[in-house]
Amino acid sequence: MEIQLLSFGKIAEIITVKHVNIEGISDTDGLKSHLEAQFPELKNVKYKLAVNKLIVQSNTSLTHHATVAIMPPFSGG
Amino acid sequence: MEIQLLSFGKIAEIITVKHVNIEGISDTDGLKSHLEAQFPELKNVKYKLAVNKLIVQSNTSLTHHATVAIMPPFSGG
Amino acid sequence: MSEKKIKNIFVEGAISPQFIAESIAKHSSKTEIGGHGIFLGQVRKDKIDENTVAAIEYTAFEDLALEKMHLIREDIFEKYPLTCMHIYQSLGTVKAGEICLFVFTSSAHRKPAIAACEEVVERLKAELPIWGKEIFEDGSHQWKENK
Amino acid sequence: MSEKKIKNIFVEGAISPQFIAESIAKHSSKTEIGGHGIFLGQVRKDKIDENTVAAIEYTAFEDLALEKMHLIREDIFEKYPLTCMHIYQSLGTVKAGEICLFVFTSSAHRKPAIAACEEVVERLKAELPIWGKEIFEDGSHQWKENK
Repeated sequence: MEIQLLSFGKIAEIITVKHVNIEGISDTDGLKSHLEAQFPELKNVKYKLAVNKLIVQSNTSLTHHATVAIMPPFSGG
Repeated sequence: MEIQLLSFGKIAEIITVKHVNIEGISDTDGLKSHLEAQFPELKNVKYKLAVNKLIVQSNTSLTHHATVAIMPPFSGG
Repeated sequence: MSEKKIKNIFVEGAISPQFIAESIAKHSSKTEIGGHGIFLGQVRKDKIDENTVAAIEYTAFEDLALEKMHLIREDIFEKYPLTCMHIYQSLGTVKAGEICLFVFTSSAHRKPAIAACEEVVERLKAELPIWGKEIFEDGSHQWKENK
Repeated sequence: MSEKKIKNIFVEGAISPQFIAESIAKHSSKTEIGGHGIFLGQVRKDKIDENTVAAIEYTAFEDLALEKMHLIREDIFEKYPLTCMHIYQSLGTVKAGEICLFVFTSSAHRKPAIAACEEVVERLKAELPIWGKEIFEDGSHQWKENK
């Protein structure tokens, strides 16, 4: 299935693609492993995911065309 | 001896004189009694004294020409 | 939470002292207010090794940030008896010495205005998906981290 | 702040938003500042029985107030790592809706700026010999009491 990616801050410099096609992956833990394999630098960054604008606290299932935001620590203000 | 008086806030409406001559009075407790006798309304007001710009915490002796400020509760800001 | 109630907080570039003055002036007709708490964030010209911060470039996940801010706003209005609350966060480039955050809370009495202002600043920094990129004078950059 | 230079804090009449804007703008050259805490006191149009506050008229024992403020300033600079602190208190008449107190503290980081601002406001209200006379719309008055 296809996942839309939104990358922010430092992570926007690591993950430059806007979507990924993942086969056999159905949740955020799977997506994280997939992204960390494809973009090894991601392993050195603390980040959170938001699925369809909801911040993910634990492993969350993904559906086709879900939008996943990959967010390093916030530094507004 | 002569004492200069500075009255502030509500107390400036009660004590309108700028100085008092006190004979046989040598400290702030004596001055308070004297003023409360002369201006009975003063008894209904909470107030502090400052002698020569030093706020008085306990009975303090007075010297000729001392300046005594009579201050109701502060309400700045 | 209804969509129409979500207020924007983002402004492009620095927040000018003039804008702050106009915000303050607008409150003179709200005569039930006795105290305003204001926090202003200003971009520091930090020196890191041999390099100096010239500006911070802010980006945000705007939709999520505004939804989060809306929830914070509701929490704060429930917790404190405020008359009003205004929040402005810069996006884009803000030069060293310029204002990037303006939090403005007003109440009949000083304590809720001051406490609410502080709490909004803390929650905004911790919970809103906003990122600051420190741009150095030589053109290099690093990503800001909040303490 | 070890030298004995006593700064004035009193201004005649209301503090204008424009004055506040100018104070803020002056800090853009102090690029070590990261956060400003500001408190503004505004005169409330309180209703007491059938009467409405039109203005507050402030008087002070100015010499003693400035000496006290100087001590508070020294304490606060000792306690918090501040870049600067500015205090303005109105004397004379300030109409309902106008600003009568402006406390402005700046630091490299937000927490000392915010904490110092709050502490200055509390101490100023408790310790400075200043009195507010609430003038009602019918011309009568009562003396304000701080809570």
